[in-house]
Amino acid sequence: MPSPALLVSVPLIVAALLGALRRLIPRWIADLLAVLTAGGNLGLSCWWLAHALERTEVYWFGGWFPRGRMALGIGFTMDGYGCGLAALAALLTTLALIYSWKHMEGAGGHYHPLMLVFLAAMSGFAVSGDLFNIFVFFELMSTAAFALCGLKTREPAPLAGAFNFAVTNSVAAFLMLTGIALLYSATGALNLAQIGLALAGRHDRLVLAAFVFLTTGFLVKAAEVPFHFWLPDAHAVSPTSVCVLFSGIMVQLGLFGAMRIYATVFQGCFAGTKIPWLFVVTGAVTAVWGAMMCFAEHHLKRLLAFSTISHTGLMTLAFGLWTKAALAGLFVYVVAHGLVKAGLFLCAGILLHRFETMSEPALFGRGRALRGTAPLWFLGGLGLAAAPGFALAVGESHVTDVAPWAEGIFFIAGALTGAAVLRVGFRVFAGLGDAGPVDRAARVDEKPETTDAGWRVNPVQYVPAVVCIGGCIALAFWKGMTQVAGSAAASFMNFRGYAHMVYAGATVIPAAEAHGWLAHGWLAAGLRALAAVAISLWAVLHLRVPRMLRWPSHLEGSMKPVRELQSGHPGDYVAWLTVGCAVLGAAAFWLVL
Amino acid sequence: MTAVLGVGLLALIAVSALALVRTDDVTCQTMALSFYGLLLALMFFVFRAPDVALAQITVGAIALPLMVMLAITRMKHREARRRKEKEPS
Amino acid sequence: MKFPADYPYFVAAWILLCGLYGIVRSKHLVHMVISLTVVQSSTYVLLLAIGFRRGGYAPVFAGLHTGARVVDPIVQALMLTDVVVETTVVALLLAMVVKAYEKGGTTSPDDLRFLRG
Amino acid sequence: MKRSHRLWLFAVGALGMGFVYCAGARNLPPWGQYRGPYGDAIAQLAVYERHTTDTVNAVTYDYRGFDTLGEEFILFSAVTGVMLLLRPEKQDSGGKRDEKGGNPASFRDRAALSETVQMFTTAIFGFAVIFGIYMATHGQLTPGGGFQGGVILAAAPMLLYIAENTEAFQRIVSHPLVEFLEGAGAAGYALIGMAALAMGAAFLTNVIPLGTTGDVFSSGTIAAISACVGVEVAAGFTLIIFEYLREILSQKKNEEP
Repeated sequence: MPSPALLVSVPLIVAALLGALRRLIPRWIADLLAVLTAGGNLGLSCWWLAHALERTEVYWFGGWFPRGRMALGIGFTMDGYGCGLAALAALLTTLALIYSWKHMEGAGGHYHPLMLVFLAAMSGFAVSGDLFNIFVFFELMSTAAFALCGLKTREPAPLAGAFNFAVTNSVAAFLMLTGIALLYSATGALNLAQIGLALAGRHDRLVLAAFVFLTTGFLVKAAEVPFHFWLPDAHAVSPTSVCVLFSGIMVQLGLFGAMRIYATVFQGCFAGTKIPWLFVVTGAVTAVWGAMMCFAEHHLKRLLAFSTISHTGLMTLAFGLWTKAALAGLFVYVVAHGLVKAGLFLCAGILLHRFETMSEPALFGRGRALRGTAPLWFLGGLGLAAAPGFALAVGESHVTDVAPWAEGIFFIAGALTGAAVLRVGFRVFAGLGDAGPVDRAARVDEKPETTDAGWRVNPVQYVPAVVCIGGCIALAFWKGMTQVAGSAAASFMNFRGYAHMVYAGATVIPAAEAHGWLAHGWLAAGLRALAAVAISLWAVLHLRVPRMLRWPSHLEGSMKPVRELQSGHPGDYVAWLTVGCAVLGAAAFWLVL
Repeated sequence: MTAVLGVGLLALIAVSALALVRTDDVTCQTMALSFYGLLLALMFFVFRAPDVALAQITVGAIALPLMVMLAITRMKHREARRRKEKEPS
Repeated sequence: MKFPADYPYFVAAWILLCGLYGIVRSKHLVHMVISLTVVQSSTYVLLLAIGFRRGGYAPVFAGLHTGARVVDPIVQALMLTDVVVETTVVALLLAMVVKAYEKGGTTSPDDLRFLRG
Repeated sequence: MKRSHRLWLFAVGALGMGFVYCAGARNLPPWGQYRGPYGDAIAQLAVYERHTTDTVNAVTYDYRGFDTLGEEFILFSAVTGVMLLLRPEKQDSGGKRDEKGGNPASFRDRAALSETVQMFTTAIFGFAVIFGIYMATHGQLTPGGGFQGGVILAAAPMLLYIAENTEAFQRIVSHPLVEFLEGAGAAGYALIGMAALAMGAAFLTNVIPLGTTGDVFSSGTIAAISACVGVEVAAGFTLIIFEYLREILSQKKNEEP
């Protein structure tokens, strides 16, 4: 049995050695080593995922097994959900590293160590079973992410974006630590299972305050309204390969942190209360808000960033439903969304590489030459709309099976984000209609990541995008996916099983059924895809329809007062963060006390 | 004894935290930060945390203000150079 | 003198709000970074307060018999990590500030708003 | 958003947040009445099982050593980030060019300090080095440890800078070895953990025989890990200081005739 410690230690060791010897190691060896390490992580986490379908195990670092009911050391809990997300993180890192083969020549050999540290942090975060250890990996993830975000130091915009990102996320981390301290004082434990057992049934003000601070911390990472302001700033300026990881997995891991804490620590406290509805409402608001902002954007990376906010909102909604089917659907949705979003960012990266701009009006009609990228981009747009044939639709159908009313939110978010991407596709790759409005955000300048940009696209750069989009389609037709998701969700929700695993070393997982496609999903998915195509064409060809019917282009151009909130000032973001935390606290107190 | 010292120190820390964020001049603030770091270290000693106190003295009272000073120096230095380049000589 | 029951927790809350207030009112990026360290220091006060035991010794058994009442060593280990996190975040943020000044020519968060809308 | 609007918005949020915080804290055990079992158990076990007298270090480097591994890499990635952000501009175009901070050419400041101060500071340099090493290796016995010792070691070259022995300062801090040590220290920690794996035990299990409690070599891997951390922290902070000073140093050198 391979040791789970390798998931974290191998990337860290390779990162440290690459950093120590960066002057001596030629670039291609660094590339190769990094890709191999990330690939190794992928293999290892897939092995553990397969294992977790039958048995979930716990791994104690330093051999410090619990004495009686007390955990002495730190444990990794290798359950399906965590291993699945670790596998997704490793897959996306591998693809991002392949995409950036020979890129970032100016980074002086610091790029690979940071990427590998980032990977190790994400893997550890996904499977850790210790509250403070989760905080450590949260910080490790953040530190590597801050540095990677400010990689392009030649313009001031990336530095401003990285600064906003760092300030808001650091505040979030300190709020989390406050919550951890409160829980430690209440229970005298840091192990999740032990805290959960000690708190069971208790829902006083102390537990509520800890819940509010911890959840705020994680929701900042998950970019929920009103904690989301940092995300577009950070995405618009990061290198493409880093965007893939930010949007594809890091934000979702933030949500997963909130889920993990809820499933282990707070599930027993809040059973029978309406606390999960906090997540449903937050998620629904975020999904709609993000979708509207996404459609109003004309900077490609910012547009994709807002679609990430919208889709993470949908995921939060699914989490708040808190049933096995919804969590299984969520699992499929996270994986599928990660792949599609990564594919779209990689296509945007190819556009950036070729034309050295990310502005939709500036790119108008210029994409005709890129025959390979266009179909990928359009498929990605349909994928975001969760069209039939994409795994997102499978996940969505499992969620709406539980809550049919959520179909409306999924429809708005999917149709608008898909339409925004398709609109860009029609304008850039087909040169349809006019160039679209020029707004301030679209004028943010961006330099490509390589020195030979502008004239040549390395064929290797297409491979990851093809794998991503193709993978998302293939997943939709693989019935085993829903089985994996079902089993992962069942064991994730089962706190008793989790605690048994922690104290007894392992738990046997009952096999889940494979559901595959749910029939009603086809209809909704088809309607959504049609709506996305219709809205995008409507927006692109708005001059040819009567003035009365031009509402998609109004949505595209007239969000001014709302967009002003996205002010680029870290002080504003922290003020919103405080307000969000207060609202969350007020709602939690009101629901429980 | 510990209680008196602790209550007093905490009050002092609470006051200086506010003073620290109300100081607008950055150079003054660096000095205040150093003082604030020392206060925290003192509190760690009083509350029986010598390990953390040592770390806090080395980091909070020395390394952090040093880094801030270095950053400010570097910015001033860059400004001086920029001004010199602008001057027609 | 008795130990007032909730006093250090309220001080920690106060320091947290002070730090956030500093970030929100900041007109200088370095000022903002220092305010962030104030936010961080609130977690020190909280952790230290919850691990403290009346009449307890420091958890160092160099000159102590092994059965002695000591304060909690766990929170102190957590605080050590916290100290390191603080330094590293500050180092990274200051590097961003310096570079942003060199590229954008400003240290005011009001003028460093290249990303809007 | 206008500044006044922002402050009002914050005031509303802070009121709510402070209320949640204080309401929660009211339910905490009263100050000074620690009751958690975790810390007490560790305080008892560490002396017997790990032969350490400073239990905080036993927690930091053994019971919760995996946290500290993460923490060391937080430092590692922050140092890498600082080097990345503050790297000299020329390097942006051609990555393969060597970016060393220049040879430590001989130069001296004209307005020198008094010789007494210089002598004194140089003497403290020696003490700082010795004290740093002592602290990094005796963490398991007395307060201190790799991290604290490392910071003191990193402060030693700064003393040279203050003593205006800029040449020696630059020779130390711009040496490629510093960068190597920083990575090697971080990797060393993880490799000590891997050694246990190779022997069939769990990651970061102690594999070095324990000595007599109270002795420097009493506690197995704790001392080794502490030393690795010390090396990494010292090198890391030195690198950060050098990156901030690089520009000023190179300019000083150019101004010298």
